[in-house]
Amino acid sequence: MFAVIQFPGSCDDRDMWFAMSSVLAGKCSMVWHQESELPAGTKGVLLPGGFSYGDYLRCGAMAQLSPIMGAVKRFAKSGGPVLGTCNGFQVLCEAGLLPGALRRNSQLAFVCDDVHLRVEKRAEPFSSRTEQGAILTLPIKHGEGCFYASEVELDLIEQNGQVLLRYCELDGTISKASNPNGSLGSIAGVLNKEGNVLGLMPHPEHAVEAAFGGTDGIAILGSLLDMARSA
Amino acid sequence: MNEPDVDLDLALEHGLTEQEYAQIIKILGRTPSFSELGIFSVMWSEHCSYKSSKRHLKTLPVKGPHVLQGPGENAGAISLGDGLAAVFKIESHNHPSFIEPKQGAATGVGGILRDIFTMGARPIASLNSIRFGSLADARHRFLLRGVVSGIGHYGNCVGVATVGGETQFHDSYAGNILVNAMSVGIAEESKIFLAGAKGVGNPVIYAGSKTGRDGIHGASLLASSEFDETGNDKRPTVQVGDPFTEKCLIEACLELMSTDAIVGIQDMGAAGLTCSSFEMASNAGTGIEMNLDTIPRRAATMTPYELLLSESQERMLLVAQSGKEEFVCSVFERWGLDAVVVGKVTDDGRMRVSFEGSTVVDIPVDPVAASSPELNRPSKEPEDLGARQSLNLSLVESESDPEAALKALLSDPNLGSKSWVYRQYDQRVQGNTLIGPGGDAALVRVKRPDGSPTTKALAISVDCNHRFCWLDPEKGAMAAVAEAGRNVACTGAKPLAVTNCLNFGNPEKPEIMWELKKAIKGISIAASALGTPIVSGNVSLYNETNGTPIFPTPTIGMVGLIDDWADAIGAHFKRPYQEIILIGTDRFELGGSMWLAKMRGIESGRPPEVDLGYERRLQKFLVLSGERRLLSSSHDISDGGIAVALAESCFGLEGCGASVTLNAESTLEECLFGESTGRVLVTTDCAEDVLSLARDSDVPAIVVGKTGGERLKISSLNDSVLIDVSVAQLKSVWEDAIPSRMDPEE
Amino acid sequence: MRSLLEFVRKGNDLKVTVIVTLKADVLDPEGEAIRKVSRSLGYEAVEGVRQGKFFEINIEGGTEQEAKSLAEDLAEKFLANPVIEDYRVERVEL
Amino acid sequence: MRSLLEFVRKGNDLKVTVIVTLKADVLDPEGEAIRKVSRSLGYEAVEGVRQGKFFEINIEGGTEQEAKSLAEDLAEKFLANPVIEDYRVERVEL
Ligand SMILES: Nc1ncnc2c1ncn2[C@@H]1O[C@H](COP(=O)(O)OP(=O)(O)O)[C@@H](O)[C@H]1O
Ligand SMILES: [Mg+2]
Repeated sequence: MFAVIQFPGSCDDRDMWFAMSSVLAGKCSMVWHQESELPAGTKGVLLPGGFSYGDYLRCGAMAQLSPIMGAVKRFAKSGGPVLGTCNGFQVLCEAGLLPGALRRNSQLAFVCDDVHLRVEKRAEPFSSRTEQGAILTLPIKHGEGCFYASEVELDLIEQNGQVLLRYCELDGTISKASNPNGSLGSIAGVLNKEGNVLGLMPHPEHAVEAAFGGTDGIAILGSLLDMARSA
Repeated sequence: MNEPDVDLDLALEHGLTEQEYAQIIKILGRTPSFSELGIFSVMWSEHCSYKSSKRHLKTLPVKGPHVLQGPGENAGAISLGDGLAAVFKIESHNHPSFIEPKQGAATGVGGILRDIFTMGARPIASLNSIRFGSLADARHRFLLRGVVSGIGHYGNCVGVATVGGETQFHDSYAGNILVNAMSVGIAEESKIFLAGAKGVGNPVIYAGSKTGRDGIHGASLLASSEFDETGNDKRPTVQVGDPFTEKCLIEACLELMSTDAIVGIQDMGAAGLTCSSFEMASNAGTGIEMNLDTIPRRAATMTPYELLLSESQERMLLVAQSGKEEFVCSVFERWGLDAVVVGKVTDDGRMRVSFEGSTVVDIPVDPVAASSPELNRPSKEPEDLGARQSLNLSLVESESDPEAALKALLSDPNLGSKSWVYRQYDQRVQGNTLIGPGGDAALVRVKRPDGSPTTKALAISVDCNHRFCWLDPEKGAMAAVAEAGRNVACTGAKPLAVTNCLNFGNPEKPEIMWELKKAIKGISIAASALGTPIVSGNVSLYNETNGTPIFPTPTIGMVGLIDDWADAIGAHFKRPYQEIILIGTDRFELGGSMWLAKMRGIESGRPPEVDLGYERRLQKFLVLSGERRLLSSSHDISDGGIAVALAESCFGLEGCGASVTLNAESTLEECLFGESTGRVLVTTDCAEDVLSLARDSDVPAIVVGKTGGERLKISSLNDSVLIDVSVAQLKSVWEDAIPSRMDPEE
Repeated sequence: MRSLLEFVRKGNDLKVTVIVTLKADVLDPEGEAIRKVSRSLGYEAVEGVRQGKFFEINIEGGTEQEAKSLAEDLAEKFLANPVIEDYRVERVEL
Repeated sequence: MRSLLEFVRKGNDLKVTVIVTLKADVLDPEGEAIRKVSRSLGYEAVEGVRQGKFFEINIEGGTEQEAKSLAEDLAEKFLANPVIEDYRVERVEL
């Protein structure tokens, strides 16, 4: 069973739940941020997009302090898979579960569009359904998605192979033009060192039905479901 | 408590007239208290009482078999079948947005969303119609940037997709921009909530943000008088929107409304606590007793006058079942919101308000709320109408370079791509967007309140051609209703009902009243003929600065339904080698066209005719074609004529070109750029079936060309090539229209 | 405007601080959210929080007075929105 | 945490100011945009602009020292993000 964490101001929580349960036929339940434990039998944690606490102060800065985050940290430490999309990614960075920070887009405006993404590696639990070098098309919609880390940290991230997705052209080329927010290294998705925590600016949950933004999001969410089913 | 004594001068200062003040004294049988005067002044303001427009609005067609709730509540509601309802409304926030574009637009979005969820509906989509002066003016670049970021800031944060709208530029808006926001929500038909304070003894509960000193007299003075750029004194503090609180309010209210704890609910919009409590008591034929000492407040010292008239955002007033107050408050608290019992429902038809032990308001509800003044303002045809409508085409220089003209039109911000705008909006949240901004109408899937998907989708469009409305308000308004319906039908959806926002100048001028009356008449005629009743709306008057009014702008919001979204039709050419069919008749009408305005600087003439009988047949035909899956695309021909419509059709992701031959019995510019209404370009693999359905539907249809290639080629019947240009080139001009003006190269 | 000569003078940059805050009667949603979260973390002595913007401007050449008035110009023109915000030029240092 | 008694003491609120700025080596695109606009408006002496955040926190009861350390706690916990920001507690006044 997957737990979708609901913060006040989460917006894509219901969409994540819909994608996982209604479209992909997984088991999924909503968990309120004031809880201090995850439901028994949780196989994966999903931190949804949206605007927890209105994105006031800094995106994810206040949600990170919610009681449930203690349980999420324990779950992650024990190796459980945790996926944060958009605001969820920001919460994971603020909570220290992922390296770096997400800053205001370099063009200083919110951007909603489809982007192309290059899969940098195939690995459980997030990308087993795809291939290294595959190109995914997913929507982004954020004002603060510019991934930043200090030079030292960025080197470590690259050396450890922690980058899962990069913004790219349709043919996989990494370029300035295809980087929608000024992220360092065109990084769109980053893993923790152990590989069980992933933050993504793009929204896989908004690309699971052909008529509603395509189906490339299944590459990610489906991988998670496979992991849960085989575990 | 030290409140000023009330006299006629003070009443006049409050925007009341001498007669109105006399009326107040008659109703009360005494001189009003300061707070009472404040209440009358807002409740009887143009913005809240609709005193100039009321008698004319009554002529609108508001009934239909599918109408669940017409005008008079927070929003209109129509049945979608299967126990579901669509709830929608459009509202203006023009003056606040001109003063502070970001927060003005943001709070406009917040206000319309509250109207939707107050009815028990989850807002699923927003649209907006925004109008500015020229982008050559730095101030209007600032205003556009601010308005768009405000709409995005609020809409994105509350998690409601912004799926469409219109963005227009014209000098008549240079001193008075327009910001109209529309929202649509979904509710269960049996669970639509109304604003009624029913049940004597039931608790009245205040929930949401604390009350501050902001926006006092926003409704009565800001929205009900003209702008005078010299005087700042009347300007109330602009409110800052708090979308996070709104999001929590939406969730808490919808959660509560799924229980049986709530009897009635009303948002505190214009005129705040005053307006909402009066409306609730008036609707239910009851009274309300309230203690102001309990109102959550931001400033330690607030007078009763301020507490009653504050327009602080993100606040709701609820009447709960007696005994459920604790439960209600606990749900709000879980969402981090203040909620307190502030009073109760009484049976004496009076509004009684106490503050620090004394009664500060004691007014009979009905005379204030329901019997507010109704004016019959004089109206007179504008003297320059003849001049507006006269156009001698033989004196207009003809078009020597149609290709250059097409590029010029596409590069105009009015016709150019609006993606600079809508890229800043979350178009995807809630996962229902089938067709987002950029097509004719947006198309959004309907989910049930429990989150389960249906095959239904709503098509939504907002439209108004302000130039047509200026040349002929009646015909312009008819054209707006027809176009909105046609846009909806182009997706394959059946147009169902209308919401409207009437943006006009100062109604005290007979010429403006004439425009308003004519526009309302045009809406009525068109809405009746097309079977799309008006279920909600808003009137925004006094849109003028230093005596210069805006072009009359009756913005039309149309909602339609498609039973199976798999039948939906997009606006762009999909594949090469498909037949292009032109539906409708070209009457070669150039009056009021974009080409005349842009290429010749002429904004006169008669706007194109609107044949409503035909329009209804056309819309039926489009819906049938969708159901039979005959069409690959369909796109309405509007501003810029067929040349622009063809170019736009080529601008899809697929980037498919086309080759078309037009029957140019007329002049070149009439044929390429004329704006005859009721025309649609469709593409198909089965032309015979389409033509035969068109014959059966009694709509003219003729094959004009084929899709394919990388160029757009338009020829005339005698084989002379009028335009032959690469789609990529056209597209880049079109895409740069706004960015090149907003972010000029350094 | 300063003379060309003055621009050439290098190395004596001044630093001016501008602070922009919301007017007292204007709602500060961010400050309010911070207050609530602080209290929920147990810091119940936090009575109120107001958030504002802080600008540090490096100005080349000129006197303290000039730097200050330049900063005031900027604040007036676009750092602050006079409808909802107040500003103050705080400090000038070398 | 403060004792109950101290909470009861009213009327001696302290105001603490916290300023959060970007670390020196972190780019500040907003500041850069302001610099460009300033220069395009003719303020060519504007060499650089850095934007930060400003918080005014009202703290009920307690000593100056307590107020200051409370503010530091808040800054440490969430007002600033240590990956990109520095903070300073600026001022305490009655
Ligand atoms: N142009 C119009 N056409 C139809 N109904 C209108 C129009 N203008 C206002 N109304 C209706 O009048 C009522 C009051 O509108 P308004 O004062 O804007 O509501 P609110 O209190 O939500 O701000 C609403 O039911 C609205 O739908
Ligand atoms: Mg309302």
